[in-house]
Amino acid sequence: MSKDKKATGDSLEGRDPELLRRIYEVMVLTRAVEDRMVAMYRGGDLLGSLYTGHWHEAISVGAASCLRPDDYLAPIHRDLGAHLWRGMEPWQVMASFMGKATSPTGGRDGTLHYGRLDLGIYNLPSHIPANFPVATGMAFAAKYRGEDKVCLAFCGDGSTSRADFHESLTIASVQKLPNVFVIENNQYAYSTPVRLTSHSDTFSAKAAAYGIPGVTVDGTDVLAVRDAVDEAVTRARAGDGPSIVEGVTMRMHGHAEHDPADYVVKELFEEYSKKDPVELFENVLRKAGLLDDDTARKVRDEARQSAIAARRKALADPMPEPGNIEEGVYAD
Amino acid sequence: MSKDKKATGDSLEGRDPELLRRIYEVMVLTRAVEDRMVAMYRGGDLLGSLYTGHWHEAISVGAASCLRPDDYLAPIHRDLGAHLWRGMEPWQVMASFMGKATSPTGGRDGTLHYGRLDLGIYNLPSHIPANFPVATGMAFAAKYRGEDKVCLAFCGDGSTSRADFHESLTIASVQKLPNVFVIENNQYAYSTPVRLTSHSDTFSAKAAAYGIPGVTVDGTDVLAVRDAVDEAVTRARAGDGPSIVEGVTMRMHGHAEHDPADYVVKELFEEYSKKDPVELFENVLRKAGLLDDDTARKVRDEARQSAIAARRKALADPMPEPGNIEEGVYAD
Amino acid sequence: MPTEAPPVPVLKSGPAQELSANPTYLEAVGAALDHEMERDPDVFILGEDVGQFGGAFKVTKGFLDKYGPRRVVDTPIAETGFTGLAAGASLVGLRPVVEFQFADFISCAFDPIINVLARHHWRTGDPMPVTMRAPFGGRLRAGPTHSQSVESYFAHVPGLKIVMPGTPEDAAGLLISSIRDDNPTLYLENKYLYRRLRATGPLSMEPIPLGVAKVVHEGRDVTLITYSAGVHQGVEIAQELAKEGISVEVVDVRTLVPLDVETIVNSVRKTSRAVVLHEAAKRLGYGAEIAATIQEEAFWHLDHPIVRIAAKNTPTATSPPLEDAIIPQPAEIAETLRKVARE
Amino acid sequence: MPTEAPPVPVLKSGPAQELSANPTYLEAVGAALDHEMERDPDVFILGEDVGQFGGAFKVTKGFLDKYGPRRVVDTPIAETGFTGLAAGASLVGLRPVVEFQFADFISCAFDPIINVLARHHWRTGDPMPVTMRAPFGGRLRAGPTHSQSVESYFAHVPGLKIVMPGTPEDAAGLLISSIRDDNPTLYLENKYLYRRLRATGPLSMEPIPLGVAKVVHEGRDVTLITYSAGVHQGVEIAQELAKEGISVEVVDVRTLVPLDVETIVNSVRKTSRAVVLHEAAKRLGYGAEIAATIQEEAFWHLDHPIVRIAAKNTPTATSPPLEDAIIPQPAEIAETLRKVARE
Ligand SMILES: Cc1ncc(C[n+]2csc(CCOP(=O)(O)OP(=O)(O)O)c2C)c(N)n1
Ligand SMILES: Cc1ncc(C[n+]2csc(CCOP(=O)(O)OP(=O)(O)O)c2C)c(N)n1
Ligand SMILES: [Mg+2]
Ligand SMILES: [Mg+2]
Repeated sequence: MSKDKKATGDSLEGRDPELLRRIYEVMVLTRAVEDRMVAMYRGGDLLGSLYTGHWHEAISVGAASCLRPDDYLAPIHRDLGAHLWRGMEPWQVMASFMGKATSPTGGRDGTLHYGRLDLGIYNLPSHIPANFPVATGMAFAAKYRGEDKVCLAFCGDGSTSRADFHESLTIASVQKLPNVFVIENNQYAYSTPVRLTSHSDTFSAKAAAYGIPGVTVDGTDVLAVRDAVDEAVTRARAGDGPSIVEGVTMRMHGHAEHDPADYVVKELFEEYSKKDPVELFENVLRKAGLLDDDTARKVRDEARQSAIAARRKALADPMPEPGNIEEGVYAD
Repeated sequence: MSKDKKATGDSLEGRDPELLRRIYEVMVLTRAVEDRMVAMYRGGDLLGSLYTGHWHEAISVGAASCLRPDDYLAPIHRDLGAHLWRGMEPWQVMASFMGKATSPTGGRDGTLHYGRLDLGIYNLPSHIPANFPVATGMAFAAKYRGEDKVCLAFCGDGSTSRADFHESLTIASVQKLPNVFVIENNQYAYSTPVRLTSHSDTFSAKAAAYGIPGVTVDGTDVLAVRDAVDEAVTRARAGDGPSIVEGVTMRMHGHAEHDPADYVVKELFEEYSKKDPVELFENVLRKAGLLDDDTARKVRDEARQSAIAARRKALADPMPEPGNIEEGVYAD
Repeated sequence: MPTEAPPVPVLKSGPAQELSANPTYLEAVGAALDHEMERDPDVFILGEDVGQFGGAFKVTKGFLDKYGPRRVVDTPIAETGFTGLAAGASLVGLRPVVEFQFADFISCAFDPIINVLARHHWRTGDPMPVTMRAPFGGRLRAGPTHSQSVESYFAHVPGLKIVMPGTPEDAAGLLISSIRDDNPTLYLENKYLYRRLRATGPLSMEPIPLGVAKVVHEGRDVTLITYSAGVHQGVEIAQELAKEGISVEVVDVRTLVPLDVETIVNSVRKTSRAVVLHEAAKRLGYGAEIAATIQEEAFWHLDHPIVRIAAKNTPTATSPPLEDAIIPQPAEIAETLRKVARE
Repeated sequence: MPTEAPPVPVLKSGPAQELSANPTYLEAVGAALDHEMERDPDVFILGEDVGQFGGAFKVTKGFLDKYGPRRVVDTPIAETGFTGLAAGASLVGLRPVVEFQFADFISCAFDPIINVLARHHWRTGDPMPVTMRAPFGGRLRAGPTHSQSVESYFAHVPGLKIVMPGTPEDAAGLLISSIRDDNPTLYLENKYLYRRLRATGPLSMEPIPLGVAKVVHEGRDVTLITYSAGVHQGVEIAQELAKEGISVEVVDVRTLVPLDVETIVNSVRKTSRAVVLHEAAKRLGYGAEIAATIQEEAFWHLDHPIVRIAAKNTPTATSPPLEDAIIPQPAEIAETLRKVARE
């Protein structure tokens, strides 16, 4: 699958060093929280399975970093980085995978269903990509009210074959809605390789069906993702309608942690093991003199400590009481 | 909307004159039957509304003429011509719109739902384009059995926005199924103009999303349609997978006969009133010396007489008896 | 994160449609929608052909002129997509009204209705005020995929409200309540009644609360529990049977979810006999829920098994003799009531 | 226009999966499917990850090796599309078996199931032999969109058969009948039972007819009508209650459509008391249909109102204390049976 844009990062001129460091920190935190959660899964802390976003950090954080706080976000299951960027607490995420009373849904929903509307994040059901039509609605509301907000939505390569993808893209393009649709092409949909999901040259090539811009970037290169999404966000904010950005990466774990992923072509794992997006970005920052050993160590340590503290809190948090279980089916 | 292929017909060299005349005859018959049915609608012969295919004859007949009798057909609501090509009787069509016992569904279904599997024609429900997934299944079965049959399916411009369109095209392209998908772009979906249905340059441009060939032709030029569909059929039969062919025409009547279509841009009606596909093809045949005044008159007369006779039979046919109404919900 | 909406210009003053003196069921729906759009700038309508065309049945005729394309949105044929769009818009403060061209096509939005709209509030606490309007039902010779009664597809699923008015007066008041309700609401319009049923006078634009049934005809001998087109049918038959000395109480449940069990059970306690009537197929039609509930709540008062009158367990046929044999006819309803009252 | 199929090579002989001596419910489904694919070259399986991965729950493990990618088809995530594909393939002579990864996702195929598959035979006379398999149900802490009981979404719609085995033996025999049936059949696998329930011995591959209920535990005092996971629960509780002197007859309906009303009613005529149990939400759960039918058919034999035990009218929660409060628990079932038997 060709990449329209090459990895950037040779020069960081004109970029805000604060912002770059913040992106780095959230990427590191994302990785630390997920590594911790993998251990928690293995140790039996979690209720069910665990979906992780290893090697998706550049896409989730890079894309989310293009938003204003008042923009809307409609992430999918490998986008912890986007949640953390917006202020989701790691312990809340863990609490969700544990069914704790303190999870954003109070234990009613669980696993990856922890989106918080107070952070402008839609909490999607399991059906993929149900977040896409909802994202068009959030964008529609912004346009309806004359606000210049945008809505950023993510889905996987496998999700592109569904009704929700096509009907949302159709509506968003016809209505020129301020949407940005990011496709996380991680080579597989559960066990299904991309060639059994789609016959188009790239996933961004599907943009032609909607008469909108589509671009494919190296999804392990956070600055490449950021630049492409930034352009799309700017376009959407200006009232010029939606775009597709495809980030190519690899799902380095199983579909979820129960899955050994033994169906994956070995070469892919090997190829991508050299392309850890967190490491890649760390090297870029180092080369540009924006990060030294000490700071890097500090950032990683702090992230690890956050993850440990989050686990401690989530473990200690209570399970919900069933008392009110029939309440809240309807809003009054 | 650009047309990739120009109207052909300047030279008829290398074409089978028999076949050309047969195409002409079925186009004329289609028009005659539908004209008759419009009168029947106005005269109160029919139960409900009437969907017609005026100006779609070149697409429906031209495309159907590319099939072998053992191929499969999955038409939609303006494709009377394709049905007639395969041997559907005009009186059966009328009987369907009248709820007669002699309609292909015995009056259980009605209006345009008269497809006959014994002619290899799928009888679709109202939901558009439900015939598309079914068409992939018929093509799948052919491939499964190692047969070189193809399945030709039609839908309108408006139908392309639906789940069924996208999911079928996705599956057919990935599985390289022997399908041909014809899009009848008649400028409107009910009252909705094409610009509110799709933002792509053409409808055939959507082929890029599926990595398959897509071509747009003048849908009033039966030879242009035939050539494009023929190429697609040949490709499908050879095992090279599906294609999209878009035929551009105009819906010259209302969505159905109850609809005055006063929302249509006047210029479109004017432009297309000069492009009657039946007349255009008649002129081509005359110019090529394949049709003279006498024959043309004879073909039209016979078609009119067929339509009159069909109405007479359909009118005289009995209504169904409800006796067995709960039978046949399940096959034994 | 809803924010304050900017003032929304109304392009044309006065009603979107002129009402007749005794407005039809159809006019009632349109007038109530017009009323709410005028009252609340966050209310908008979307669906296929709702704009210039005014909708397949003309409920929104004149709306485009009055409110403009921003609030009267012609969508592509994409029921999944535009229902999900409505969900998203409602989540950030708008109050979308979705029109399905025929209720039959709501099948194409089943997934978002069940999995996005119905469950969202319970999962998250966020309200999702979407009203879904759909013309349903038979007797128009429209066949198996243009005549469906769809309430059973949805009544099982927690989190939706289901509203099925049987009169123009209720059509107006219940639509207003549906739109103001903070929950996803399925509002089903009986399209056979659209132009056949008229209000007795000018319409009130007072909301009618959801979840309150109405005794529309008082009686002693047997209770007929029904909704939508069953209501006027039931009352007409009750008036006929009164002449034979059979006193039928007709209860219009008006909303299936929430269901006003109290009013139903009170009536059955009084009459000791109950018949349920609807146009949907019998198997797992809503009559099953009503019957099961009545025998749970009033078993010892019952002098007769509860009888369900419903369509046969077949699709709805096109041809008149077939359709009439499938959908309950007045004679069958009257005969059943006679039998249950007297047996 | 079905034509003769060319001979289909089986790539590997022997069973696709080795069975244990007491096969699990999961193994029973796989073995029956294997049996039918071996027997009939027109049978094939399609769905997400059914190939190399062997399906999310491993029902089709080993099938790709045995039958090849022609007959074990990994589809894109396109439930509408592949369900419609199955319909089309069945129309011209194949016998597709569709696997939905979780029953929750069948919502995405609701439209073709309702409007293409269920109605086709009645409309046209053409058979449409599609079997749809879907793992459903709760108790796995999988939350509101991975735990749904979906039978009520479909039971109202004429033209589908609905099969819900409660034992490994029935899982095998009923799947075989579903595949051989000329109608679209929804075959729902209780995923909680997959690895928890074992057959008492080797499995028979004899088809078990659809529409025949089974008295799985005889009793005198009260009839428990149930299906799927309710069956083993019901029998266990019946055995417990026997020690208290309460004699419970447990009827496993096995197929919801067609429903074996006779067996149910005969049992209730004998016991005069009926309780219906299922894991789906109560409102318009299939228990409503069963209860409404029993009181229609056996009203004068009833000594007690029919009681429905079902999940609460909420989505299914993830967190154990919440999920347990929603889905019927053994203690509640036992207590209800005691009450109904003694009152
Ligand atoms: C409608 C629907 N069908 C099936 C599933 C089950 N499922 C969950 S994730 C997944 C694979 C998704 O693949 P992709 O979109 O590529 O995302 P990835 O997991 O690779 O990030 C599947 C099949 C689902 N969630 N929703
Ligand atoms: C799923 C679905 N939604 C809505 C409709 C109602 N409907 C029938 S035909 C039609 C317009 C179709 O437009 P197009 O596909 O362009 O075909 P045309 O009628 O123009 O030939 C609509 C909206 C339908 N049949 N199915
Ligand atoms: Mg993927
Ligand atoms: Mg059109």
